[in-house]
Amino acid sequence: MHSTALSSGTPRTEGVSDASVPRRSAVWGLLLTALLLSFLLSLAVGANPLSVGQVWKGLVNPDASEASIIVWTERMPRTLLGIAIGMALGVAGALIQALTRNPLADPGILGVNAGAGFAVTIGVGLFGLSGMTGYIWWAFLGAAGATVLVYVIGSLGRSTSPVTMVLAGVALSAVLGGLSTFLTLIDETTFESIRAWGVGSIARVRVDDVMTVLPFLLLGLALAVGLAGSLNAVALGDDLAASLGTSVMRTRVLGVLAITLLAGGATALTGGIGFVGLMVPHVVRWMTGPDQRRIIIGSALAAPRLRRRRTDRGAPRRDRGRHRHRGHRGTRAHRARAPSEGERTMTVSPGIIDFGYRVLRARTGFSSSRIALRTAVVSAALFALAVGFAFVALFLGDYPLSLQDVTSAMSGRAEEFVSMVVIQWRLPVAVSAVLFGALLGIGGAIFQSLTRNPLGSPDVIGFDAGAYTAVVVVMLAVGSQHAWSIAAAAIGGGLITALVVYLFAYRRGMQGFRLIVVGIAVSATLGSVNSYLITRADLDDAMQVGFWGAGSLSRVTWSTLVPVIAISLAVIATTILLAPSLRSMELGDDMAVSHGTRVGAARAALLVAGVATTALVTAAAGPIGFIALAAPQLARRLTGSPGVSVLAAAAMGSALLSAAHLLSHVLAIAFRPVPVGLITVCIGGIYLIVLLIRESRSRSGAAR
Amino acid sequence: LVLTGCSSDTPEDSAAAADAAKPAPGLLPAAEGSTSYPLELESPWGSTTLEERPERIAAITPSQDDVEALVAIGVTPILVSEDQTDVWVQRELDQEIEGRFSVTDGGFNVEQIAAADPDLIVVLGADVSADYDKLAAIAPVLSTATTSEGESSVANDWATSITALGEALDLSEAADRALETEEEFFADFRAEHPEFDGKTASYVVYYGAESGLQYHSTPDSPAGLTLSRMGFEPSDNASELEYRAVISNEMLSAIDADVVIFSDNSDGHHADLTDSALFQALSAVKNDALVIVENHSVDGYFVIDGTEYDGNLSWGLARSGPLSSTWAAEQMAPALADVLGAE
Amino acid sequence: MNTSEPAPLRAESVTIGYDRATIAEDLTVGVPDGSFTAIIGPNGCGKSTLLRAFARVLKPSAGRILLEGKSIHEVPTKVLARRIGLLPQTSLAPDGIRAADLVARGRSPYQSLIQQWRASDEQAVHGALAATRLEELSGRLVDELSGGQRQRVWIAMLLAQQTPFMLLDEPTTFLDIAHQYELMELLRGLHDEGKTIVTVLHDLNQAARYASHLVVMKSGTVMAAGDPRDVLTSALVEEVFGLRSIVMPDPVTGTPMVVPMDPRTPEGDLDGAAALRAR
Amino acid sequence: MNTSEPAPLRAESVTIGYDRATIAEDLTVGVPDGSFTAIIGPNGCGKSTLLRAFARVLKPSAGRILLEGKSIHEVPTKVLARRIGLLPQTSLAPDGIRAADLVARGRSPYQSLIQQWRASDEQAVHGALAATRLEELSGRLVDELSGGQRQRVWIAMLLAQQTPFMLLDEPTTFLDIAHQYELMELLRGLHDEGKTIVTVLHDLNQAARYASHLVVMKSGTVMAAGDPRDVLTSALVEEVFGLRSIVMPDPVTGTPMVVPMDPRTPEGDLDGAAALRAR
Ligand SMILES: Nc1ncnc2c1ncn2[C@@H]1O[C@H](COP(=O)(O)OP(=O)(O)OP(=O)(O)O)[C@@H](O)[C@H]1O
Ligand SMILES: Nc1ncnc2c1ncn2[C@@H]1O[C@H](COP(=O)(O)OP(=O)(O)OP(=O)(O)O)[C@@H](O)[C@H]1O
Ligand SMILES: [Fe+3]
Ligand SMILES: [Mg+2]
Ligand SMILES: [Mg+2]
Repeated sequence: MHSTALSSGTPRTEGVSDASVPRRSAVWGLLLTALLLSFLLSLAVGANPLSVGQVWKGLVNPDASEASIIVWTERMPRTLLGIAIGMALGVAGALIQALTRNPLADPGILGVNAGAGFAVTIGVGLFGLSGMTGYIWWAFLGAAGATVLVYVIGSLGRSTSPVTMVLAGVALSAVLGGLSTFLTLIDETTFESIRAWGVGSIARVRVDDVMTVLPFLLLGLALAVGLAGSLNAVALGDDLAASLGTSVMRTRVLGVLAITLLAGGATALTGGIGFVGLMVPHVVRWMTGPDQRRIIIGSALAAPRLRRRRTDRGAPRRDRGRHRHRGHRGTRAHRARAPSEGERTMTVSPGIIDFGYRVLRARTGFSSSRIALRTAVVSAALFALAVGFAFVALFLGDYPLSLQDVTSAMSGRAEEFVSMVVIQWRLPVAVSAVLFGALLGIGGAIFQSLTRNPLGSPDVIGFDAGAYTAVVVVMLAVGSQHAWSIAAAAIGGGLITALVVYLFAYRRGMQGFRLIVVGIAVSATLGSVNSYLITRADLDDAMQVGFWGAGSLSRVTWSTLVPVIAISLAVIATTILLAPSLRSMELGDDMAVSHGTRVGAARAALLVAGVATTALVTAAAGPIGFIALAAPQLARRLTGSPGVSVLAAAAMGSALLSAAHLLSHVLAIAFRPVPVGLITVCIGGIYLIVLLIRESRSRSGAAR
Repeated sequence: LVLTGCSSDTPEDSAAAADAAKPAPGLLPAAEGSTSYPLELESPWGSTTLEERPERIAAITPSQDDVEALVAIGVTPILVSEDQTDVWVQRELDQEIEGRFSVTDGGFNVEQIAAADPDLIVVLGADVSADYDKLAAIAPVLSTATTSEGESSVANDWATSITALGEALDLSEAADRALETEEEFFADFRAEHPEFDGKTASYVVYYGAESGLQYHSTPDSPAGLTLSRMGFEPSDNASELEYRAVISNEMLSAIDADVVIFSDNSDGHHADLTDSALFQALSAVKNDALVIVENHSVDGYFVIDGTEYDGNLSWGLARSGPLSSTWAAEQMAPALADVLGAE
Repeated sequence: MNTSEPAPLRAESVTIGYDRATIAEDLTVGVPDGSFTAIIGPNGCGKSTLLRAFARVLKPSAGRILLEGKSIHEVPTKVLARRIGLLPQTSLAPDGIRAADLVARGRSPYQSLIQQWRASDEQAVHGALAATRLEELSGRLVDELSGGQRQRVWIAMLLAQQTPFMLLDEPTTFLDIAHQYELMELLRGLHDEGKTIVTVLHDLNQAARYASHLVVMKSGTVMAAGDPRDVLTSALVEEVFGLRSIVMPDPVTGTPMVVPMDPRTPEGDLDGAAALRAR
Repeated sequence: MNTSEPAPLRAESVTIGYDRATIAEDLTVGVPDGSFTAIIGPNGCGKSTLLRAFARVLKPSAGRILLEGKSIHEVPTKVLARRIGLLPQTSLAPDGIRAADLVARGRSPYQSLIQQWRASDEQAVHGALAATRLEELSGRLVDELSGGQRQRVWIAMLLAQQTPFMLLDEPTTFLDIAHQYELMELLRGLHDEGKTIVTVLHDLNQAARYASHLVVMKSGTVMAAGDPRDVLTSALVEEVFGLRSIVMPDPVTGTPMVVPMDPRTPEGDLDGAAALRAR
């Protein structure tokens, strides 16, 4: 299939592509050479320091020598397997990005990874499944099941919308991932045997298993190549695609099928290597241009090499009784088709314009404002809810306290220990649930707005990875664990990362797209740095970091909270000041400039504020995933506001996190302790799915 | 649902623990009178004062290392982590442990600890820097962690731990006795098994195709210590390997020794590895000096050569405490003697 | 380029619209054999909607769209894509694509897995680039072209599709006057070669000059249809657009030429019914 | 709306361009006091680039843009935003925004943290909606408007900005003929109130009818500038656009009216130089 694409990709009219032809053939040469090189390198280099001569001898005359056994029974299968899996993931990534027209989409977004993980968890936990071969089938079926579900949710309206599909995938992934973790929490055996499966290493996959999956991978690859032309048409928009003779619907169904086969198969074998699918298509697109035929083949060629850097990341650590959970990311917006009230004109306070929704206009001699009634009411209600939840949570805990104990502690009349439990232990946690939720919501809103991409949340763009790295360095290398130094490290790390991303992404004005791509790359790099640092650190320090890396509110004390409150006041003030600039940048840079926004400065400042929100929370509580992604999108659907609203996102974030906090207490009392992050993911994810389904039902959009 | 050694009991109702707050008789042996209270308890994170001899002791190290130390000197803690309590501890315990607490991602659940109403909190081998202030507000905290050059170390050395416990609980003699008993046990053991003397041994654990084979008997490791007390020498490569290093197939020759103890944690899939050409090339295999321990940790037993034994040998070898190491040595002796004696 | 036999395209009492709103109900309108049809009408009257229905991008909720007597929804899409081509009012260009590559995408109805790029594809693209005078810009990034240059790339893409029926939605948008007339000449040339052209236009004079058949729409209904010379009157312009104007013969071609009245010079009020300027 | 004192805006020997290419070098062009200036020229000649430089979206690499004698890059952006407004050739609307909201965004140069929505803002938006006849569509989602309706929303937004200098890049795009003339009338009205209007147009007749000052550009240089009656000749049109035409007086207003020649009717060849139609 390589030759077809190579000879066909470029229209060779004289004058047509003169500029790009030589460059492209150079790129192909480069990719093929690199593939060959990595093949040879993979044979030559391994755990055993064999010399090139030994390897060569072992390769050409297979005998009973150690070198020969190693080359033929170990390195050869592993190399071929790596190439196959890398190709599968790279191609699946190219497909999903083309189908959804979203550069942030990776195969995992269709629920492939989470579905596979969930099925394996169920299989192991409930059906006593064991061993690789069993995993493969369960993982594969799980991946397929999740994908189908995502597709169904995405097509509930009159036509399939890629945006809804992406959001549904993200939400479903989050929920399934959360449920898997939850199951493994209940039953640690499952966790122990799945953990290794989930780290995404191919070092131990057996040839037999590959043979089981290979047919699926080949089928998926064939489908992908066959679809390339249709994907090119779909990239031009649904109207043109249809008139170019491409059935948009059919392309989507087949595309999703191909992704399931490819990513499902690869995930079943390895337990999910996310980064390849996300990054490879970008690298390849940058080299080959936007033709899907070239991107798909190019991704197949390029992926095996990039993948290798990610293997062997999860050296097992001694962490009995302590488990880290991967943050979940997700969420993607769609034009909110809020019920149109445009026809019924209703104005609450005197005003002459019909904004299509109820508007509150508040004017005093000194100030004036206009806010959509629904946004105001929803935000206020969410904040009230957040505070209410946090308050109720004060009454819950393992230390038995009566209602009266708590109230008298609050009014300062309780006995010393009781008042300490309430004021020193429980109160900072409750306050942090409200505050951190708001900060995460703000950060998410800023980045989604700046990148014009609902998936553009700080955790995707890599700023929390930067914060994490800095904290790890400070903890491990400097040995400091003071709240202020950790907060400072987190913010510093986040900012440096942001600066690096900004510098790389800046080219006469910044585009959301490039910011995202560079961000993903930086994030992936930092991820590797982090795991390297942790594996290199000695056990106790690593355990300490592991604790912190889990993301939990329960360790927040006043001494960690005070610096966060102080800095976050500054951050929130900055955000309020810059919110108008953010809104005007939604109209494009030209318009923003002519509206008096200093685009460069405002963007830099917003970047700093957005990074700071995430970094602060990361510093105080560890990475808490999903809220930054989900809150703005949930808020938008609830308020029907144009774009993402910072205020509503903050309120939504608060409500989500404090609801999760409360629920974790209730669960702990009724059942067993469950980390807050897990609950956030589950309620946020389920809620998002519900909203999406409701939205699809009422959506117009036959055309889109 | 199934459970293994690495897994947990369903947590017992902590409220029940609080109800039973009255001191149960015989939680610890009678005072010896060698310690005078109040006693200052130092730690890298602060210090607390023990006003009088404690009775209700919470042992909060998640891995339960401190439980073994307490039980070794005859003390029954009132609160331990929710992990399953091992056979070698269980068989020395003369009464039930009152309560369990959960360890979550957030760290210790201090409210559960407070609710158990302890009068001493023991934490040996865990870093509680973040929670120390809260713990100290509940009860005095005993830790053996040390500070050097601003870095705190919680490395767990059994003699230190047991001695410290003995002092705090006014049971110094009992502590010395426990350590002596262990010494005597191994002296007897070596005398009984001269065939182990000077032989090299490695201990590896296989976690299945997915996560591979790990080397567990570096000289300072728990298994390494236990093996050397049994009379063995470290294998040739032991000092170059890291504790729990993953041994890739290509490097299998690194585990070779006079005897290889191979613990199978892969649900019976060890043949995937042991049948491979590289594994078969090991001298231990060729010499028939391979001891395969099949872990059935779910049901709490293990199998060597078709014989079932109670307990979890992997965990026993992951400790080098006075109860665990003697127990592990006892369990392995027949099989090892079989292999080495037949030479 | 291949000449096509004459082929009638018509909507038969169709109801078309979007989820929330029906734009046109029971609309019957035909594109005569081998005609150069121009659709004119005020903003929002449903011109694009009708064009999209003809290109089977929108499916009518009632009625049928017939191509040579057969419902277009029964013809395989790829086959139809070689018969009917559409230039939408606005389109998306993939990031980082070059002009020639975008034009080449117009060939996709002719491509299959094995026949990916034939000499005929090459010729079609080359011809389309030449016809739109884009040879020199063919290697440029579409993102970096001026508005008018970009519009010509889209037109070239439609040309490369080589369909006997060409539907164009406001193709002269962003073009300078010379390119506008050049495009109209190009379309006329294609029409002379036997293609059927259907185009939405806002410039009534261009419509009158070039179209052989004029369809005048208002609020989802056809107000008038026929030869522009008969149809385009000052009264009609006033009725449909609410614009007072004089209609005189084009000094060059003799076709009707609409010159809007200037509200400041009431002496120009040649028409009787000086009605309100509605929407 | 407030009348502004006359204020000259001019580019003084500026060099403007993009990373890869310089579009105009050493260009000097002025917008006369209180004029209605129309910029015409072929596609890609640099009209939008010049307009963007005037709106300080692009910074010249050499030379200066002066507003009332002061370099615009020295004026605080927010202050400048109340003086100069821009309607770009293409713009982005946030997902799910409603027409009135989008128009209200034009008020952002007037808003501060405490003064977010004054009665004057409300009136400005209302006035802008009324002037563009959008009152009834004000509550609709922008995504669901027709091309012409959407264009009017953007124009309303610029109106709401109430700047004495208004720069418009092809504002009549997508508009039907009635709305085109209505917009031109609206601009004329604003001009009469004292605003300075600078607009890029492709319709030469509209430019001639409404502009008090015409700037004719070609390949980054100004070919001619002045009163349209003097400037717009058949020879100029041929030179700049490569389009043969006759230029006659507009029967309604008497301004020059360009009627392109029909290449098929060579007897229409009134001009001498029937040169090649270059680009
Ligand atoms: N996606 C959509 N959803 C709902 N209504 C729509 C949608 N697209 C267009 N409309 C409405 O349908 C009507 C007809 O739109 P259409 O685009 O066909 O108009 P048009 O005649 O092409 O106008 P223009 O000349 O402005 O392009 C308009 O009132 C418009 O607001
Ligand atoms: N972002 C960009 N990067 C590089 N070159 C550009 C960019 N935008 C425009 N150009 C080039 O600059 C030149 C002038 O473009 P400009 O948009 O000013 O033309 P214009 O006169 O407005 O044309 P039109 O009437 O087609 O809108 C064109 O050749 C165009 O290709
Ligand atoms: Fe565990
Ligand atoms: Mg239209
Ligand atoms: Mg332009």
